Amino acid sequence: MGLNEYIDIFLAVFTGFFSLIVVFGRNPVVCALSLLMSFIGFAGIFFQLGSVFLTTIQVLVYAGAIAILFIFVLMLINTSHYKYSQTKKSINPVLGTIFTFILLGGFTLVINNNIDYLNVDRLPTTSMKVLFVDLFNKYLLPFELATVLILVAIVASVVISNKRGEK
Amino acid sequence: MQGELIEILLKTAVVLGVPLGVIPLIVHVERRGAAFIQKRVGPNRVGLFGIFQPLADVVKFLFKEEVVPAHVLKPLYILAPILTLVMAILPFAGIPICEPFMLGARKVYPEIFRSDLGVFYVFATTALGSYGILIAGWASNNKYTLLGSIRACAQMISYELSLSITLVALFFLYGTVDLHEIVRQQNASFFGFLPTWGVFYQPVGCLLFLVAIFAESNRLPFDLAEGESELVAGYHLEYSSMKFALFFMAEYLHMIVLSALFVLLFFGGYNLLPGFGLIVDMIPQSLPLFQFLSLFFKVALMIWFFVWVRWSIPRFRYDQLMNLGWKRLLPLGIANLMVTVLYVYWKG
Amino acid sequence: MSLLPFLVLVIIGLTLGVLLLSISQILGEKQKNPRPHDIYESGMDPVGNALKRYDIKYFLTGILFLLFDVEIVFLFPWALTYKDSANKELMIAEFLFFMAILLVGYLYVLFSKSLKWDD
Amino acid sequence: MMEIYYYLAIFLFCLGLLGTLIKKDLISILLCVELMLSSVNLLFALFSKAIGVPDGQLQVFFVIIVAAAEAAIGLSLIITLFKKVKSGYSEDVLILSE
Repeated sequence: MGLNEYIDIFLAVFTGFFSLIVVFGRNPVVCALSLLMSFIGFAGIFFQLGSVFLTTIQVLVYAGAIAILFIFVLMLINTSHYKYSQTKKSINPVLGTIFTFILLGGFTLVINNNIDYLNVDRLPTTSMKVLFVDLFNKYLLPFELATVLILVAIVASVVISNKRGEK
Repeated sequence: MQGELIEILLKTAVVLGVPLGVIPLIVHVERRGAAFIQKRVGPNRVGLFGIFQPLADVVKFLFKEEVVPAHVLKPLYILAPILTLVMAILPFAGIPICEPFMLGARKVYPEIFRSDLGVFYVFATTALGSYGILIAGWASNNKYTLLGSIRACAQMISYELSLSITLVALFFLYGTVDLHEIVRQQNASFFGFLPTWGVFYQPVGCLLFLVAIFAESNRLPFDLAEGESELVAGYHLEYSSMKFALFFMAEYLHMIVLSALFVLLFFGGYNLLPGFGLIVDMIPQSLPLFQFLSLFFKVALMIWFFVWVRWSIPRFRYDQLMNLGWKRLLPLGIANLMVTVLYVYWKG
Repeated sequence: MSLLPFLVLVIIGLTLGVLLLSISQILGEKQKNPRPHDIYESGMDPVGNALKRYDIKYFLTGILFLLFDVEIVFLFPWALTYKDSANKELMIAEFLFFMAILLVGYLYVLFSKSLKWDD
Repeated sequence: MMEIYYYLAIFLFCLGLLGTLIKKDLISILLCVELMLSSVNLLFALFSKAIGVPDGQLQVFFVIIVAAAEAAIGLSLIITLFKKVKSGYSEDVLILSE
């Protein structure tokens, strides 16, 4: 149990703890902030797995842009009346939890059966260059389609945000 | 494990200790600089030339009563200054102060957190800087702080775009992310006397980066978040004594890191200044020290430039500031990238 | 390439912050009868609830920042692999196609006049 | 050595699913969907390491892009919805006719 395992365990507990707060938190802003901390935890895990470029994207896009957007929205929406939102009965708490536990059991079974195959590290550290060469040779079309997707997202969000009526 | 820990603590003492020690000096330079520009004297009572005035301020901050207003969300209110300080300290881990030197048989890298991330690490941690401000504005539960923190954050993220576009152009030219490699490529010289600094390859990119640095660190003429005239004091309105001092410290640390990154990318980082080359030839062991001194000197010049601009340019209105960010700098960044790429492709 | 230095630095930052705050808490003298502190509204009494809504342009800035940030994150890998890429013509073709789409999105945002802050 | 991350990824995915089911206000549901997407990213990275092919990490790159677009449009919908319906609870939104 060298230093690396301790860091692995610490990152796993860190991310798990903050994800629990995201799901069971009361105040939505506290949930958004703990989601940010779990994104940073994910970035640490990607770094431990040796993929450096994923750490950068995770911090720049997830922790640096999406989480800010959530906190902006929660600040913009007057959340003072959210306090009593918890009293309203949620749609399907019991059914949901039972289904999730069944799913969790199924997944753990799958992982347990072939943990020895999965646990071997066949790709120590992928340098950025190897990853990118693939990105521009094998995955050229998805790369260009992703830009079209972002263009659609830009147009859609601008149109949705300021409806003509409000102009 | 112990050896590694000692090495990390030693590096942190140098790379982090020097900026933390220099902050009172920068505060003093700012006050004397402002006085010099406005033809008045500035603080000169405490100690020689008022050099101990900032220390007196620190003591004042320590002894002031820690007032926690009743209406704030207490846990987040206390967390905000600490989180801002941590986010301001993190980028220092990626800043190299000198060349990797040989210690006995081992090659020692000067930066605290050595990884393949390089510039990405410094850029990503500065991108996280706006969370402390958001939490502070939200936790203070006050209309003006909330508005101030949202405006500060909107300004910081708009200028982060032009910062990253200039970074793309730089990576295109340097082809690598490792800061040591970038500084090594800036060591050669055009026609004998002019060093091949990034600024000569990317003059427009350098200007863009400079403007984005001013906006990222909320310095005048972009400090609308703390605009005394409209917003009383912006996001750190409900904070007093040491909590306010932490925000103050974080802002200066943020400024130092960004100017260090600026110097490393555009002005040849820790390459020796002309004079130092002779001394290093005599004492070869002193190369890291003099490289650190030349980096320190260049960052000090940048800090003086911050102070100089602060007291000579009026503050932007908020719509001018955002229009500049979105409608002037971003197209300039895109055009700069296009020209660089097409020029290199056409030439090479 | 372990994460230890980063964690050590985070711990140092946290201890520095907490240390300074606790020293100030200890040294700073306590007010005998702390008056209830109102919201600081430069002297006037606080008006209305603090968390009233703000209009949409801050939110739109956040969205456009996210989407353009993703576009620029595309460019980082492209810029890093150009130097030692096999055929440069393909890379330049990709770049021009990408920039065309980026410019279409950006010009649309400009001409839709949704980014106006002169309120 | 890596099995703790496998169990973490599954746990977080089910946690996100649970959150999506039991949370009441729209933004928290979006938060939990983002959590599920992140845990899928983690699994992609783990499998790419286990199989030894770097393509898995490229999938994470594309999943992050889709998650960014989804978060952007989802939040603009919520903002517009919130202005119209004046509350963020998922039940009130069901009656979209008025």
